[in-house]
Amino acid sequence: MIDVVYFAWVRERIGLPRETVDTDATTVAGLVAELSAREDRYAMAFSDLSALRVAVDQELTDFDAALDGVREVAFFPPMTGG
Amino acid sequence: MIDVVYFAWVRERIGLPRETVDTDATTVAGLVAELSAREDRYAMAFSDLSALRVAVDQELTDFDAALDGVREVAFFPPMTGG
Amino acid sequence: MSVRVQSDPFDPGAALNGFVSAQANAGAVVSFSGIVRDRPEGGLQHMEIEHYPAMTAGAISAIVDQAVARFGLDDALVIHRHGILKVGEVIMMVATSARHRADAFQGAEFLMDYLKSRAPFWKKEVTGDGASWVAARDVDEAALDRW
Amino acid sequence: MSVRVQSDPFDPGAALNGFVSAQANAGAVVSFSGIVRDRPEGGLQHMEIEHYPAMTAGAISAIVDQAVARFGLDDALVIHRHGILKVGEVIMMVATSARHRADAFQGAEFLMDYLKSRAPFWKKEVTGDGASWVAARDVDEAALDRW
Repeated sequence: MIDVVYFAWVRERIGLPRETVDTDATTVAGLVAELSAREDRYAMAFSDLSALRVAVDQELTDFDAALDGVREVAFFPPMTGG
Repeated sequence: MIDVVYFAWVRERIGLPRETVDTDATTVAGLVAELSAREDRYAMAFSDLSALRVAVDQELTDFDAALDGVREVAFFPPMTGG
Repeated sequence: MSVRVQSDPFDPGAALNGFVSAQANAGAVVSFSGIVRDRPEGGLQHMEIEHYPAMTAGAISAIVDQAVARFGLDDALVIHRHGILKVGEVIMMVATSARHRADAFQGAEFLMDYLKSRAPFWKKEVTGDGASWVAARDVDEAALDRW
Repeated sequence: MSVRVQSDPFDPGAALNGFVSAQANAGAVVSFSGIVRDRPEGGLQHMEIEHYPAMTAGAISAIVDQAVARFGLDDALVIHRHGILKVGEVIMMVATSARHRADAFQGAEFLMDYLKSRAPFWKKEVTGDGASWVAARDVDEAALDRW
């Protein structure tokens, strides 16, 4: 079980800020594929991975990051702080 | 008649902050030569021109600047503001 | 080092004075303040800043630690707001201190470049016509290449 | 644009807040504050800053005008003290504003580099052993080459 959290327009497209996912995926990319297969709103949110960023357990990482022992995965657009 | 003003260690070496000079010099360098010929304290203050800066009528300039119509010449070490 | 993430307004002048008076060795203090501006075409009602609470302070602290190590900073401060901000309000502030000014300037620029693109904040502009997420600018991502 | 040359202390935080609140268009404000520091070997009783009253404000204004034109600054502020200053006192402050942060940072660095070496101030350090004029640093003169 992994907590998946969404921010900004990813949250708006998927329609929820957080969910718990029971997944067999071993990488972030595998998790994205599983989610995208669920419903159109996920497929649309994940349609262009170059427009997305991912953090695993609150650390920025890549889509090929492993999910072993991971508790939280976050998806969001490029950050616009400052 | 030109007002000549001195700052920082130039002022201290020459021993006064300001004087009025009746000069025939046509350039700052000529004025420096006249002053240096007066007394040792001037000669010492002007012994290394690379360690000095000059302003003519409150504008930074070079030692070859002309003195035509000039009212005030200032001599001082490199500035240490900020 | 101090990192503050908050929805409440803050007083940049008071923050600067507190930072300056805490410096025992540094002779140079640089600050940056970011202010909410209307869009060039006008009409901004307010800005909403979303963030990732579980990650934000840690991500900023990691950026601060990098800046301190790299530029030999004596001290650094980051304050960043989230929530609803009106035009003219101060969104965020950075302050750095060092013995010499070049390090304080570079440290502040490094912090700003990384906070822009690596701290988990997202800005949304709300106008009478609706709301839109601010797109990351290529120039901001490119700014990281110089470090 | 505002240039203040004074012997009285000033409040950097109040100056920053005044500057920030006067900005109608700029989203980025950068400030620099210079603080009197003891010498590495200690013993500083106070610093004396001499200046050239007839020239100082004009020389600073000319530097400010250059910075504004070159970096497209919305606004700029310089406050510089002269006279006797103790350790921990703020000697001077610069603030710049621009639409984007890179211009505000560059404008402030440009101002600092030129104020260091082209504004008519001279610092003297007074210790128990006597007094000595602070020598200009080669690195400060060299800093002008980048502009």
